[in-house]
This record gives sequence, structure tokens and C-alpha cells, in this order.
Amino acid sequence: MPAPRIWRHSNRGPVNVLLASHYNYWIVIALMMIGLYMVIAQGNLVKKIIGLNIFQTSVFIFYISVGKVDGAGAPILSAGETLYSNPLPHVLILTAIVVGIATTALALALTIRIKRAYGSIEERDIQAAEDKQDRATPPLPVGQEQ
Amino acid sequence: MELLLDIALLALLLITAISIAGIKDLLAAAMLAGIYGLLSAGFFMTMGAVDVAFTEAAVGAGISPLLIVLTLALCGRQQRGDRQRAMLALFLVLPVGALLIVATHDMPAFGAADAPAQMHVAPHYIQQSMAEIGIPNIVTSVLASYRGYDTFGEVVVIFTAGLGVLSLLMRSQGIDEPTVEPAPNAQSRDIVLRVIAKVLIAPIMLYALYVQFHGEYGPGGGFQAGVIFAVGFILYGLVFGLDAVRRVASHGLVQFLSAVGVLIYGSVGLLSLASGKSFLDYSALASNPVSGQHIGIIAIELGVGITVAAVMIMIFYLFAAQLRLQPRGPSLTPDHQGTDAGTAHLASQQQGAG
Amino acid sequence: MIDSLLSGISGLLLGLGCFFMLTGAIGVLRFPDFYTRMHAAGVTDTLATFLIITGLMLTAGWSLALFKLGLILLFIFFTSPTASHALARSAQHCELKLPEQSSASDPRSPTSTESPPPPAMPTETITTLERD
Amino acid sequence: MTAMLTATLIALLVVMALALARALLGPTIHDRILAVNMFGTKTVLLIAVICFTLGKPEFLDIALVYALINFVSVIGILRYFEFRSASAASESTAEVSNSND
Repeated sequence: MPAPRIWRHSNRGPVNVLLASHYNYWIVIALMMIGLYMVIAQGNLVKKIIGLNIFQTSVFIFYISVGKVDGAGAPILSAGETLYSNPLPHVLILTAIVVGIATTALALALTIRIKRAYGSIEERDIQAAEDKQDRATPPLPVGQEQ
Repeated sequence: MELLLDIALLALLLITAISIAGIKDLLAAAMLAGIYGLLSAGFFMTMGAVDVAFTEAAVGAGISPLLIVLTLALCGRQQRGDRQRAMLALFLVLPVGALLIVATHDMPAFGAADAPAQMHVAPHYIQQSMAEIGIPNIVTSVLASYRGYDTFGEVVVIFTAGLGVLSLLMRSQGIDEPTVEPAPNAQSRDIVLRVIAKVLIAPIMLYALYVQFHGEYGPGGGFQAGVIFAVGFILYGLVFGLDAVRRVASHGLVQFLSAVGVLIYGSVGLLSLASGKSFLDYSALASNPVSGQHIGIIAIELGVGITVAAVMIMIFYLFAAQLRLQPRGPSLTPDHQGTDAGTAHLASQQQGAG
Repeated sequence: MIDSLLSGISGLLLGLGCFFMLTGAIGVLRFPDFYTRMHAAGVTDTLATFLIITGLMLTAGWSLALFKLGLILLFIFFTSPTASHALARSAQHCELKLPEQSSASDPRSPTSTESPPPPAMPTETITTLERD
Repeated sequence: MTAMLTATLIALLVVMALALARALLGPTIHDRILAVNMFGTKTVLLIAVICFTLGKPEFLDIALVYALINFVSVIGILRYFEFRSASAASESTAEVSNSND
């Protein structure tokens, strides 16, 4: 194992160097913020889930970008190649993608149930229905609705 | 060249994401989400993350938009805007984004070989995995052996999510009314689709098996193979109807298999525990540590593949079965909908009782 | 000799493929209504894919890659027209219901000639559309 | 040869951008599905060409899986979209013209 070198700041170069070396991170942040915006601003639950997916994908892109080494190939050992990208982020993200779809499915299933229970997937309507119910009757457990 | 691809694909991703955020029609947003998945998979490909691109292709571009469209078929595709909240969100998001961008100045340059992320365990994996595990695909050896415990956790999470979907949607999916089968005359009469689907399903299954067992040597493995396998079933279900595909793999069988996969994985771990090594240390499985690793990896990849395929198929069944409960499309008036769903549910309970 | 000939042919095929692809894309962007767009996409999609994959096959030489490219080609040959077919059929199906899709910009559109089309009509048009 | 591959890559990116534009503009949902389908085919080609520019033809597996998934997702989207509009239409056309807009 090579002795860990101290990493040097390489962001002191001219603007175009900075662009090439940080472009990926900026896009990741933009995507992340779009995802966050959607989760906060959209009242529709499905749209929120799509926003979460965008957020999630931005994290994936971040990890993969971090694992990239210039001029390195895919981390599959082959004769005559010495430089490989970092396999660890690939492993983490690979499993995260499949876990992500499973949890997305869970969220969508919840949305379907909410639709059944409240007749709407807009946050406002759900809130209004809750308020109306609270005023009409003593609070029921949610499971009782459907 | 790589830089050009990188910049172009990321720019397209950004445009897609912005338009997803802006678009009002949810179905259009789902379409764009499909494009988003394709683009990000293309990006992973240019980054040399072939295994990730493989998975994202199957999941992000295939299954995820499908599930969203299925949900929209049940929940309606219109959404309402909220100007006030949009302003509030912008107010929150913009400063956070600006702070993060400032923070990137301390990040190592993209692609730097001496970045901290490249320093610690990665060189060990790259240099030693051939001697220790003996398979060329480093991603598979890290996934299945070095970080086998972590992957076990992920498989359990997938299984649990499947259970969650099951418990959320199971209760109301008992009824089978062929009359409400979604648009039976629209697609099932379509001879072109039927023939092509019939021709394609066998190669898809074969390909899934290839991906499953080729994962040690090239891109592939249990996660990808499971999703591809599920896609074969989903295609069958889409073209020939849910009843037909359930005759092939019944709901009970799928539930059973989703547990079997986790069980296989766990019992490999217990086996190595029983032979005196630590949990999921495959070198205990054979006299030669490297061939033990081989056996262990093949076994757990099989477990992963079975669980992922079964959970994906199960999720598809459950979502598709929801459409039968709702014989009508989502109406505009939300207050009608609740009563409709209520009666449908009542009917399902009566059916279940009878 | 053979090598340079092969690479020349493959370059030619790739170039032709790019040309068709670009034409198709411009058509998809510029044509006035859905059916014309679909025409542009459906025709060029399959052809351009065929040309580009064949171009790549010529450079691959005798290897597993050649076989895989062949599989991709076969696959796209099956699926791309099928997807177009299903799409056209679905559009026909929904055209009865989607007022926005009555393609007012195109007077020769099959359904805009009679405002309440009889249910037998669309299936007829599907078959003729598909034969084209 | 490499020049030709690079040119193909650039052409593919341009076509992808155009298809994306159609997906954004597309007045009807079918236009968008068409664009997604086209985009998918182009991604298959993009991956295949990337494999050759990187000199790693063994990664063509990924292009194959794209071709497959793209088809299935288009069929699926069409099916459920069709289901929705078909079932909605069986109620009353007036209502549908609102809900589908």
C-alpha cells in the first residue's frame, strides 16, 4: 500500500481549469437543489417522490464522480492495464440504486393508500381532510380510514 | 472526448431535471424521469462505472418510470401549483446551493489520482483482490466478499421494502374480476405485440442467467440479473395480462422466493460461522481459500438475484392488481373517489369472505 | 488492404447512419403533428441503428463483440418497429378521446374528417397506417 | 476510424438533445413517449459507440440491456396510459376532456 500523500489544492488555476475540474460537482449541486426544491415546493406526493429520485441520483453522480480517476478504466482487471477507477463508490451506488427503487416502490404504495384514504394526493387536500375530521370527531387512528 | 461526453451528458441531465421540476403534467414528468434515468446511466458509462450503468439502466430507465406511471394511472396526472410555497422553497434552496458551491472549492479536482477518496482502501482492493478473491471484476469481489455484510444488509432492506409494499397493498388485492382487467381489447388483441413478446421472453431470461453467472468476469451480478429477470416477467404481464403471468409464477411463489434469497445469503454466512471463521468469510467453504471465495460469491449472488427478482415481480403484481380495484380512471372530483374506493374495498372484503 | 477497405466501408456506414439519424431527429422536432413525427422517427430509427451497428460490426472483427452487436441489432430490429406500432395503435385508440390530439393542423388526418368517428373506423386506419 | 467514431458520438449527442427538446415541447403525451423511445434507441447506440471508443467491446452487454429495457418500459407506459384513458372514457367524454387536458 503506497504511503498516503497529502492532497494538494489544485483549484488555483485559471477559470477553465476550474471549470473542468469542478463542473461535475456543480451539476451535482444543481441537481440536488432541484430535487430539494421539488420536495419542498410541490404539494403533489408523486411529484415529491420524483424530486426525491432526482436528489438521490445526484448523490449517485457525486459518488461516481469522486471515484473517477483520469485515464483510468472500469474496475475490471485485465491484462496490460494498471490504472483503474475506484471500485468502492461503484459498489455502494450499485446497491443503493436497487435499494432506491425498492424504497421508491414503498413510497408509491403509500401514495396509493393515501389516495384511497383521502381521495387526493395533494398535500393541501390531505391536510384539509385531516382538519375537517379532527373537528368532526375525536381523532381516529389513520389505519381506520380505508 | 471523455470530457466532452461528460459535459454534454451532465448538461442534458440538468435541463431534464429543471423541466421535470417545472412541468405540470405528471405523466410528462414521468416520461422525463425515464429520460433522466437513461442519461444518468450514460453518464455512469462514461465514468467507467459499468456495473452501476448496468443497474441504473435496468432500474432508473425501466422499472422506476413504469411504477410511477402505474401510480399515476391510479392517482390522476394533474397537480396544482403553489406559488407561495415555491417562493419559500426557492428562498431556502438558493442559499443552500450557493453554500455548497462555495464548499466545492475545497474538493479535490475531478479525476485527481491523489484525491483522498482514492487513497485508503481502494488501492488494496485493486492490487490484492486477484490474489485474495481470484476474480477479475473488482466490483463484484468488493460487493460480495469484502463488503459482503453490507450487501447482506442491502438485500434485507430490499426484502423489507417488498414486505412493506405487500402489507400496504395486499389487503385490497384479493378480488379477481376479469371484466375490469385493464383494456383487455386494446392490447391483447394486438397480434404484433403478442408475437414479439413471445419471441423475446426466452432470450430475456437466458440473458438474465448470463448476467447472473457472468458477474465475476464482466459487468453484471445478482442485482442486475434479478432486475432483468423481473423485467421478463413484467413484459409477459404487460402483454398477456396479470392473470397469465400469475399462472406462471403465482403470488405465493414469488413471496416465498423473496424470502428464500435472503435465506440463502444468510445461511452461507452461518455456514462459514459454523466452520470456525467469521460471518460471511467464504474462505471457510472449501479447503482452498480462493475456491471457497468462488463458491461463496456464486451462492450469495444467487441469493441476491432471487430476492431482487422476486421483490420486483411482487411489487409489479401488487401495483398492477391495484388497477383492477379501480375500474374507473381517477375522476376530477376528489370527494367521489373516496366513496368509490370504499365500495371497491368493501366488495373485495365480501369476495374474500365468500 | 482488406483492413483499410473494411474501415472505409465502416466509416461510410457510420456517416450514413449519422445522416439518417440527424434527419430523423430534425423531422421529429419540426414536423407539425404526431403522426408525421412518428413517421420520421420510426423510419429513421431502425435504419440508422442498422447502419451504425453494422459499421461497428465491421470494425469489431471476429470476436464476442461481433456476436453481441448482432444480438443488439436483432433486438432492435424486433423491438423498434414493435414499439412504433404499439405507439401508433395507442395514439389511434386515444385519438377518439383526446381532443387535443385531433391534429387540427393536418386536414388529411383520418379522424378529423368526421367529428364523431364510428368505432369501426379507427381499427381500419390502424391497419392501413401499419401497412405503409 | 477514431475520427468517425467521435463524429458519430457528437451526432448522437445532438440527436439526443433534439429528442429531449421534443420530449419537453411535445404537446401530447404520445409525442413524449415517442421522444423517450427515440432517446432510448440513441442511448443504446451511444453506449455501443462509447464501448468502441474506449476499446472495451466487452461492455456491449450494457447496450443490450438498454435495448431490452427501453422496449419494455415503452410498452408498459403505453399500456397503463391506455388503460387510464380507456377506463376514464367509459364514464363520460366531457369529464375526460377535462382530466386529460
